[in-house]
Amino acid sequence: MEHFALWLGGFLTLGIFSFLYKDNPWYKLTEAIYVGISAGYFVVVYFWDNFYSKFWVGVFPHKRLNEAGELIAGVEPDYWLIVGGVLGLLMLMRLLPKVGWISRWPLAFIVGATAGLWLINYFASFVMVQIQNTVTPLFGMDYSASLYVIVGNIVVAVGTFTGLVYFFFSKEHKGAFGSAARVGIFFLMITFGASFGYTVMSRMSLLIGRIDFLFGDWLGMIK
Amino acid sequence: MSTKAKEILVLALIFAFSLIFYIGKVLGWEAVRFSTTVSLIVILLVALSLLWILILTIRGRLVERRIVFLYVGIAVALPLFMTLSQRIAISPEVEAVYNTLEGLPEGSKVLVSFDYDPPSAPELQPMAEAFLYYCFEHDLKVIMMGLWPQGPMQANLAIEKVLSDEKIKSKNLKYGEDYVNLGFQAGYEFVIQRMGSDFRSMFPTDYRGTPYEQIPLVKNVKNFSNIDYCFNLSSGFPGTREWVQIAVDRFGVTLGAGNTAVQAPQMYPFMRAGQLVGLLGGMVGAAEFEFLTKWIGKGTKFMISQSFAHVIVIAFIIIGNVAFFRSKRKTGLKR
Amino acid sequence: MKRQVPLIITFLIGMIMIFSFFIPPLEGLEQTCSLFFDVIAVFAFFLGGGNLMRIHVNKLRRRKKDWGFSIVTLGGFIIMLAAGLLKIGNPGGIAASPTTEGALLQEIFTYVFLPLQSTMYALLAFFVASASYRAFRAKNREATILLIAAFVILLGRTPFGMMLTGWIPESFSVLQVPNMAIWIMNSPNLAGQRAIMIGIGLGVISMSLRLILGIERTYLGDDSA
Amino acid sequence: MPSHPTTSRPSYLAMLSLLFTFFLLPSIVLAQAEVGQANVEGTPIVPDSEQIVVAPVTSLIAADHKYDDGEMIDLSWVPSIDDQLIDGKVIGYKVYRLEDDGEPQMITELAPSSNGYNDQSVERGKLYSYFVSTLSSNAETPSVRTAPVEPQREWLNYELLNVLIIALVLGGAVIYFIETARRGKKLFVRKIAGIEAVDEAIGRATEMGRPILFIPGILDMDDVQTLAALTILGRVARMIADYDSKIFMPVSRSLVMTAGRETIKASYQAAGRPDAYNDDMVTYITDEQFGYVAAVDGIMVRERPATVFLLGAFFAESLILAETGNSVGAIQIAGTARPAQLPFFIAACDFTLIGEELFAASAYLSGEPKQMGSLKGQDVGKAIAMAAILIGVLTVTIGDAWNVEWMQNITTVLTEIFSTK
Repeated sequence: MEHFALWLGGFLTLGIFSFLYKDNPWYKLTEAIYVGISAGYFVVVYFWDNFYSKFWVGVFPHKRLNEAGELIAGVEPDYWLIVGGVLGLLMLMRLLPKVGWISRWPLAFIVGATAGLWLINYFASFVMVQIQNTVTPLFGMDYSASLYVIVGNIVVAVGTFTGLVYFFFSKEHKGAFGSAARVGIFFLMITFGASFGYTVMSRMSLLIGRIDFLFGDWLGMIK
Repeated sequence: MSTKAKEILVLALIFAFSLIFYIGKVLGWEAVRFSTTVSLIVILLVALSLLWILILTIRGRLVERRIVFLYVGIAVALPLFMTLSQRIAISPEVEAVYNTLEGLPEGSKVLVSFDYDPPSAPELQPMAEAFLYYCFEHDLKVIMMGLWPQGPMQANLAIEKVLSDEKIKSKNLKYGEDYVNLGFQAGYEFVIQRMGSDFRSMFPTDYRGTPYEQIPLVKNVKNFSNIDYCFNLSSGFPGTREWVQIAVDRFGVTLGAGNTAVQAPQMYPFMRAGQLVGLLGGMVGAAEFEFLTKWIGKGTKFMISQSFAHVIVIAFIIIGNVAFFRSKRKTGLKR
Repeated sequence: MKRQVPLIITFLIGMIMIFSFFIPPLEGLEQTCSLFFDVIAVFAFFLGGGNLMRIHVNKLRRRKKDWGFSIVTLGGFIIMLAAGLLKIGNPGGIAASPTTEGALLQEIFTYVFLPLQSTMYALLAFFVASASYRAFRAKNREATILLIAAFVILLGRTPFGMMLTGWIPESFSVLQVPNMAIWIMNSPNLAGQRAIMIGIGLGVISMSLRLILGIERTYLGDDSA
Repeated sequence: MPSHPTTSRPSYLAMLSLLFTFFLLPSIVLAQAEVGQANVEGTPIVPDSEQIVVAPVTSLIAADHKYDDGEMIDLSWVPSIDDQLIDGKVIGYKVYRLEDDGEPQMITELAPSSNGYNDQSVERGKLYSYFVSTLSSNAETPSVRTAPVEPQREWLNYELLNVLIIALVLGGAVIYFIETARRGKKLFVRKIAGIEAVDEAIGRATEMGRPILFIPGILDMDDVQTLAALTILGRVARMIADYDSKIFMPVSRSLVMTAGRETIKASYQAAGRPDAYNDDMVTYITDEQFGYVAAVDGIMVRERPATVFLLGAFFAESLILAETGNSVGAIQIAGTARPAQLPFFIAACDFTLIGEELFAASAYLSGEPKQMGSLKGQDVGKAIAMAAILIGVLTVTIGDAWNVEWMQNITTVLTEIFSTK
């Protein structure tokens, strides 16, 4: 069994890597396995976690029996969940062409809930908090900051401001406004360059792990 | 020979290669190692071929992506076979982790939290092994746990590896007395908070199902005040940040940490503030720590691989720019 | 009826969600909604899973190109379903968690799924290199800035950075590459991130309002647009 | 076996002494303690001199938690003066609660140096009073009891009033400009490169006779970025129907599949070509991140799309998808609101919608005045943010440096307006 597992792991790993050369039957096979298995796995996990544990058990709580076999008060059923169940059933109405339009109701519910929820969450944590964090004394509290920190503070304030100028929709990027927008783009480019450079290096360790599996665990060439 | 025939030949070669070495592994062959001379020659060859690519580029022939892929693969794979003596400069944050460990008397209790999963293992597993090796060698008692579901599994792998070492084997360490794995507990940072008052409430049993109070090593461990040193291996949330904010700030624990390279820079403020005694950052941190603990595991080897990969990426960025400037000169500066 | 009801539902639910943030007795609503969402998503799975099966069965029946691989996909899907729903080989029986160690589902997860997942993830190492090769070119002023920032961070995170600029005396240590990398991460990078985040927040507000007010209605199959 | 009485004698002695130290001595000590207890009635088991008595906590206050649904009571106190970091005698605190003047019940045990607790297990309509005991290693000192409190329900969270007001201002601005535009006033909106390119990208696919691939991210319908992707899909599908190109949309969530079909179908109907629509344009693949990527990569190299849209929420897979799309020579238009993935799109795609532009794209593509109006509303938000940053930074810097009071006051007001607690 252990031999089989190792060879299977080697076969699948090389199959995915073969895609780097070009699309080929080996990759197609591993891809087919991957898609089938992962889709099945998630159906199963969602079924037990969401449908069974959250919905079914929520509506029909487990009966708790004491040692004598009598029913003791347990968790109250949560009948609210049935609304969710009904919405889910409405979704399935798509399968019947005549009443298929009714599946838009649960969809409308989801869109409304998502839009409403995120509107306020993004507003609070993306707009309010970021503005508040930017408002800091440039020279530090009581002039305590070093030149290094002061330059940093000024850069943060100017960068945030000009970055916003860049995103402005109602004005053409011309004149002084255009120059400010161009400074904004520079800051955005530094941001993207920095994040990229930062991640390039850390991605290598993922590959090292796989190569180590191939030559170490599987073929035993590295100890 | 047609492309198809070539491809089939390569496939057959790969299969034969795998089969031979697999059989070799079963028969107990030695690991493949390049001697220092061979290693240097290989490096030289790779460097020369890169130079050749640069010349080709200057002449106007662009390399395609697959060549880049090939070089990345080579850069990562070859160093794993090489014997390269390298000077490892020990950074102060790694030395701090080691010094704190060194200051612990025999029999001290060390808590290690494994807060990562297999994808981060290349960076963090070597740290875990070196850490456990040091603890076992110096008779420190180790209590392991995990805030990530797959953490305790990684702990078991590390223990297995370290226990197979001759020196440690001869110590005849016993599970439950010298080390214990309390397993995973869901609840993110709240687990740490509850542990502040009572370990047992969070870990009623260890991962094998033995009740907490029946484990000799921990039955007298009530909370953090009975722990001499805490070490956290982390690749995200929950991780070092949460350990600092709760275990250190609220319960006064002495904490060291090992982090992935992505996360490590965010931890420096904690170290400057003294909330974290030391930090092993990424593959380099692992290699330095291995050097100090004299457990030469994979961190050192992996670090060479990583450095090689970095050189390759930088080399190709340079080649790419050479190609660009060359084409610009040819076509003039029309935009 | 067909068109108006969904718009009304979106409007009402959206408004309730917004104001629940400010009304303490409604603060549990967020959880309830996400619970509803989970339940709806499971029902939708019948559609998604059914669609997957239908497509591959069709490929098989019509002997379309590569139909052989459809057998594999279907087989994997059905095996996982059977293993997980009937909890085949689960040491804890039908009442145990489907992902108990030793169960067929979990065995396949460990020996087939995990290697595939980590290898697919590891492809990133190759693509990161090829993208750097192609994209980090000093094409114009913006690209040059991107390149410089990326290069400084790249060098700063490897031992080379120290090797190149380690000679710079302590009093000018700001100019050492690793320190420059930290400065870039903490100052200009932070500024850019903030501008992007504030923009995103405002964009979400505007788009959500368009959805809630029914101005944006393509998703509802509105054919008057 | 012969016995060795001479050698065994010392070991008897050793055993005896062991027995004495480990068994007899403690029992003697214990017996004496019991005598002590018998002599003086009411004293604890441990003699007085050994009991570590610690000072109680002071200033214990129990108060209803402000602005909640009446489900929490806040406790605060000043820790015992014996609660010191070094040589502290206090090992913790126990919180006791009396419900409607009933029996005290211990509700939690806290670590040393704690000075407060939020009791979340209370119900409306009941009265609660509390006391806190300070624990030493062998004694417990209770504090005085608090006055009874009843948890209250509040209907509006006044702490967040500023958030509500600014949200209303911004929302009002968006609605105002929508209305203005609806009444026919022309509003200027500048060109956005990535969005301008959409038309050309679709046209190119038509010319080449190759399909257009639309990837709506990997998150479900409960993420705004997916919603943004679907709103853009509506516009894009309409153009595709007009051009008579082919669209293919593999998705990783069943709900997105349903919504995607609904959207494309409607667009084809609006274009007057309902017959050209078919359900197979949208396919569910798998919920798993990298399984989905494996399949989409395969689709890209096999179908060779001329145009790829990558719009929505992306994680590590962003670069894998974008690089593969690039390798087959497709024009790629990407957009996401995840700052960490933006650089990869910038590097590997032809056009990238950065954050806010993703949410604005659909309005922009629609070309309808009222939709454009909403973009104007967003700009009001940006203007407020920019003004706040400018004024805030100036006043806080100058106010601090030269101690100008009115400037400090402005700073205080600004911080309060933008605080989220």
